[in-house]
Amino acid sequence: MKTYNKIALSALGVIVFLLAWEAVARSGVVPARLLPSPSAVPAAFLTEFKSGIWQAMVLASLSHYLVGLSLGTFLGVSFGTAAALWGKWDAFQAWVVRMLRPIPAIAWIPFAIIWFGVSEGAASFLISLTVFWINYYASYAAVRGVDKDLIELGYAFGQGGLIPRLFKIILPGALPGILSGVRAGLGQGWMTVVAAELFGISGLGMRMMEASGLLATHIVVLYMVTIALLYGVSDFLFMQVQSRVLSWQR
Amino acid sequence: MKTYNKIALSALGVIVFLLAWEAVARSGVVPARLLPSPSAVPAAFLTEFKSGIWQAMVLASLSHYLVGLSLGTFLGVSFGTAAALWGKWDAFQAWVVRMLRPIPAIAWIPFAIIWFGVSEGAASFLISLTVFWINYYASYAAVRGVDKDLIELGYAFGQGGLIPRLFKIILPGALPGILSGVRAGLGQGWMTVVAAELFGISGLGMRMMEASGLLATHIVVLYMVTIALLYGVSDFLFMQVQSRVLSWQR
Amino acid sequence: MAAVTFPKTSTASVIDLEDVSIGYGRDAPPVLVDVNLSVERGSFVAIVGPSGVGKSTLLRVVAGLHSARGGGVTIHQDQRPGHRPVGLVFQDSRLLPWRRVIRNVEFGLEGLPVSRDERRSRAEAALKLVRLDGYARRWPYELSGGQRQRIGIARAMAVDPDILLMDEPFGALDAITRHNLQDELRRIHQETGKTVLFVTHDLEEAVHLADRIIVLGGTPARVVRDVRNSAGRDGSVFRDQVEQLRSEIADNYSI
Amino acid sequence: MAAVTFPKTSTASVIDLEDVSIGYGRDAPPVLVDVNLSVERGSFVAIVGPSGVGKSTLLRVVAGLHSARGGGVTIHQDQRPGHRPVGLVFQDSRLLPWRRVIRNVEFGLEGLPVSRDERRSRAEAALKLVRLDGYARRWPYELSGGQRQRIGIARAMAVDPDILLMDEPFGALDAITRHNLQDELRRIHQETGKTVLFVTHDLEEAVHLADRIIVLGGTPARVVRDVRNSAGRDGSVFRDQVEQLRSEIADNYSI
Amino acid sequence: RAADPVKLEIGYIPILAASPLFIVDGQGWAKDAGIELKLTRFESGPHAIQAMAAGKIDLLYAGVAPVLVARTKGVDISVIANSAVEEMVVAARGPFAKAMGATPTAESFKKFAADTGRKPKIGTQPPGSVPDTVLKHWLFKVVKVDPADVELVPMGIEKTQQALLAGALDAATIREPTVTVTQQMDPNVALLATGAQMFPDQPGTVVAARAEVLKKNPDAIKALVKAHIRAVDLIAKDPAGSAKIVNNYLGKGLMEPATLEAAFKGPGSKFVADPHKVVPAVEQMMAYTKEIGSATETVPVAEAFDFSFYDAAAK
Ligand SMILES: Nc1ncnc2c1ncn2[C@@H]1O[C@H](COP(=O)(O)OP(=O)(O)OP(=O)(O)O)[C@@H](O)[C@H]1O
Ligand SMILES: Nc1ncnc2c1ncn2[C@@H]1O[C@H](COP(=O)(O)OP(=O)(O)OP(=O)(O)O)[C@@H](O)[C@H]1O
Ligand SMILES: [Mg+2]
Ligand SMILES: [Mg+2]
Repeated sequence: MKTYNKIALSALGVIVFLLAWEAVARSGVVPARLLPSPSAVPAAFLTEFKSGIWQAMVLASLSHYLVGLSLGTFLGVSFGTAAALWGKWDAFQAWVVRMLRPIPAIAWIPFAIIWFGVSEGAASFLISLTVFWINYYASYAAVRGVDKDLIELGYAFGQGGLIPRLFKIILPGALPGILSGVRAGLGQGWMTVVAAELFGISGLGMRMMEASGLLATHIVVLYMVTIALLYGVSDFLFMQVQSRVLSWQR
Repeated sequence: MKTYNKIALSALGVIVFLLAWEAVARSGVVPARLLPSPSAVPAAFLTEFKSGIWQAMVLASLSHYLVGLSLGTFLGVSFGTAAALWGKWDAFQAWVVRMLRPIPAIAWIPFAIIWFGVSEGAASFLISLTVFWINYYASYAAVRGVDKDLIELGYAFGQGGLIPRLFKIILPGALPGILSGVRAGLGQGWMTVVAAELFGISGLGMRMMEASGLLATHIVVLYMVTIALLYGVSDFLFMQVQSRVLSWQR
Repeated sequence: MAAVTFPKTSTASVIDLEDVSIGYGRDAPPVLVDVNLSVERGSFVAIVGPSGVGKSTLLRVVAGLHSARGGGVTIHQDQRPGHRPVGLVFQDSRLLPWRRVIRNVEFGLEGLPVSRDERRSRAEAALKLVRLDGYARRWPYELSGGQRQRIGIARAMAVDPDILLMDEPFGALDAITRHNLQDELRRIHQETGKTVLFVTHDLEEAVHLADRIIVLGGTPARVVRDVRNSAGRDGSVFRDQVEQLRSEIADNYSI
Repeated sequence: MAAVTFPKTSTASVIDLEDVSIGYGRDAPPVLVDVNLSVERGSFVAIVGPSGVGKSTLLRVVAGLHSARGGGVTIHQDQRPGHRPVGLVFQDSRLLPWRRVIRNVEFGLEGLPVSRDERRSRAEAALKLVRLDGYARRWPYELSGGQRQRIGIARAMAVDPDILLMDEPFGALDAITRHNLQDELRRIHQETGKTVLFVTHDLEEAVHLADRIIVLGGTPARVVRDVRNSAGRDGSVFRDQVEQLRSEIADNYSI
Repeated sequence: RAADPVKLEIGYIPILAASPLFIVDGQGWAKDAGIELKLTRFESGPHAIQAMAAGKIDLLYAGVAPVLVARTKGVDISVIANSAVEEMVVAARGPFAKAMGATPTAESFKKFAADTGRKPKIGTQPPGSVPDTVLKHWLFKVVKVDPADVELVPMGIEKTQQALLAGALDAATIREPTVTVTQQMDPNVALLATGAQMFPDQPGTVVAARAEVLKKNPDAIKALVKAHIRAVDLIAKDPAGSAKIVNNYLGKGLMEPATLEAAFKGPGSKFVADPHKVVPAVEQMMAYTKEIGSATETVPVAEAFDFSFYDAAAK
């Protein structure tokens, strides 16, 4: 498909989506006080932007997000790869992981507070947690699925040592799977930003909860759209980079 | 590695973990009132079990979980596969997905309430949402990564039509990636159970919030352990099934 | 994937290529140009030429897996129930890793109006043909290179096609297995009147099996020679034919 | 992956297999038994035998990629800086799909004390050897079957190994390309004194190139014949040798 | 003052009852007293208490119930002043509000259940919290509703009002400023009971401090309590001015100061700084909590209060 066809289709999709939303909001199927129409967003944006709150919140959340995302992604890929590579370590940690995995962000909050205090660090910690798990499982499966023949090839050409095997065979071979995990984590991180700012750390999430508590739904929606745009752009860029990195994939 | 070696290592891992936890809890590094030692769990279990609350909560959450998980997995795999298969549909939905993806469970709660009321359905809806996204991205990447040569093989032998191509080439070829998404969703579902029961739907999550409000941390930990066991068993069984399904993978 | 026409009428020629040119990518130079080729029903045509000249590409176009850049590709072949019009043996064996050997052989039969039992027995017969009847329950990764290639042959044989396209099917086989399978192929060709398009590097094999030999050569490649062949299995006619082909290829050897 | 011993002393025999038996899986019957083989330094040994007999398996054991079930495998070869002791050409070409052709050829040179420039120039030389110098920037999927196989040969040549293990390296090549590469291989063997272990299905090729031919046969397979060969390229000695091998294999043909 | 300012971290829940804190900070009274305040916002009491138990928060504006619970769990904190009482009200909407009329009775509950074929759903916070306790008191002690005729749905604070407005609940316990906001949004929302009707002198938000901090900085705390008393007075004297200050902390850009002013003047807002006055009500509430089984033991209430700072400041 030509690039401009793609862009046109995407634009069409967004327009259809916005129109449907506007229609639902106007029809009254959903009470207007719970779902403002998208046309209310620009005005809300102006107010928040002028008061400087929008910029402050975006910057704050962005910093939690970026720190949490990088940390979670890095550790998730590392631990997932390690578990997939060493049977012994895998067996050792398998059930510990099973015990820690389902603990929700909310239950980690007390620990976040204990370890980091009510600080930016705590928010980043919570974000990194969810991102960690997604990357852990994606990397684990991807590394497990690397073609054994290629690993054998590595041994045949003196690249069987841990470091060359890992960086020349396993990681490139697992890359498509790992990147799919990173991408899923990209969104999961934003989903967690809100939960991570429930306890006194300022940012988009906190502002949204505050607005939601006062039923200022147009502000809530403004920040939802903000998150959507931030995520949308980063996901788009990620996909661009990915398609270059995986250009060998046909 | 022999199976009994694996089991022994896993048991060792769990024991080390529990001992470390007990040590931390006793040492006072973490205030005891925030982190009860694991040895407090059996007593808490007995109380909750005798009063019948434990069983009721487990059953309730299990039903939210199972419904949400199956729905989210099924839809996630379907939509992810569809987007990966049809370029036009992919382009059309790409940005809509980008807008919806980062919306956190908490922000969906009002919609859940509007659409389902304060009901079991609302909880299942929220669970299915997070599960949906993970499966969506995993399936998308997995389907994209299917060996083009095998698809060509399908065309050469009259299996190029949508249905045979999908079921005989694409899905089996993408299966390792899809299953890795399903597995990640398995845990994400439990992580969301708690958030999904924050608004008046009874289950483990609600009981945990109640207990946490009363600082009855031993009860909170009891339910954490309960979730961990429920998840651990289901993940273990899933891995057994997966290793049979993927036995062709070496 | 469907730039190939299948007209209903049945004529003497089964495959008709007219002024076909083929290439990969949008802007890359073409691989094959000016290909005019008309294959008679029931003939056995060998295609030879240097590595990378475009033999596999040509076969893929005939099989409808790749569309030609220009020109017309026509396959005159009706669909008989329970058979596929075209069966293809890939140069790489290309087995589905998630299917056991027997299910790989059954692959092409699925979707045909053939009962489950018949499907199984046809697959077993095909396995027997390639002398791998004991390997039905193996996974593809548990096979040797030559065994994998033979499964690919069995898969194409199982659909009992009217047109058999084979891309170096015996390349990874030892002399004896190869001779056995050559004999089987010749027998099947004579008994059933299948049309066979056969890519090979082994000129002896080409001369031994085919009644027509197409030589590809040049960059971009075209048909540089198209010989009727009736040299027997041995003897001086055979030797001469092989030697002539060898020099023919050498003259047009450019890749 | 390391059941192979590399003693420091340098003796006349480079590869020593003593009573080796080899199998896949724990309980499956062995593929090869009682293999006793000692390969002299600088010799050119061809291994022939029916498809599935265990030729690739034997090569993998010598390369240290698969451990023998029993017996002793010893490789007497010092590590020379800038070279790998062993270079292996796989039966399937086995290229890394995420590396362009040139980087695939460089693969074995990485980690050796060789400068970046030297690595590139050695890889380019190896590419030239297999006549694919114009294909350096291609992805593996953009190659024909024979081209892929030649990249595999170039990769093994680039590390300039003392022991060259080749598993049907010319199987997918046309007669001319094959002859060219056979000549190159012979030249390299004679000039550098490399030890070559060469699996082939082509008996003419074996007789033509090797100074010793090992015939594997039987189930489980063992060495059924071990012939010194000094038949020239043509003539009646050559023919006789080929014919004798052919009957030898036929007598022990069981798979 | 030569010494460095005393640093105090104060946690709060974003409700109207935390207004004195906002005024103290907003007017710069703490700074004047040589105290550097750091305000930290929490979505719910438990998280705030956890932070306090972990020593990350020095003082806290929160409901009295979590503070007392925390004490039973061995967290060494004391109530040093009161902030507001009678905060929770019961708001209803739709057919349920109509059916209840001006004075809800046990009969009207029964009738609603019979007429609609379902029990009215009332949203509140989890058992053991002040809202839950006072709601139950009102239902079962004051109105004497048959427990079989209502369904209590425990949920988070701000979920309650969303669910109410979405029509998923018939009534809910809410507090200012959301009472005013909700009524502005949906005129059909009616108050079924005021805080006083639910539970006389219904205890609400208090100021609690860690014992360690009290010991370390008695003077600063005393000054802070003094400022707190001054703020409570200011709210009573000048609700409009107070609303402007508070708006900077509470709902800035999300609602108008006028809304806050209305909230200050509404029935759900009663600020009382004197901790002595709430002790009896707290004791009664604790007794009732035990009666309905939300708590297993009664907490010695008076011990949880440290009046010395208030007494010194109020002099
Ligand atoms: N991974 C495996 N698991 C089980 N059996 C295997 C495996 N790989 C190979 N085999 C079996 O071992 C035997 C020897 O295989 P090998 O690949 O060495 O044969 P080969 O002599 O190289 O044959 P060819 O000429 O066809 O390549 C074959 O019968 C094959 O089926
Ligand atoms: N996907 C591709 N993209 C670009 N070029 C390709 C692609 N596939 C093949 N080619 C090129 O097209 C030419 C013809 O390839 P083809 O596979 O048809 O050769 P062949 O005659 O079958 O050779 P061989 O005997 O080595 O198998 C080669 O030069 C090859 O490099
Ligand atoms: Mg080819
Ligand atoms: Mg082999």
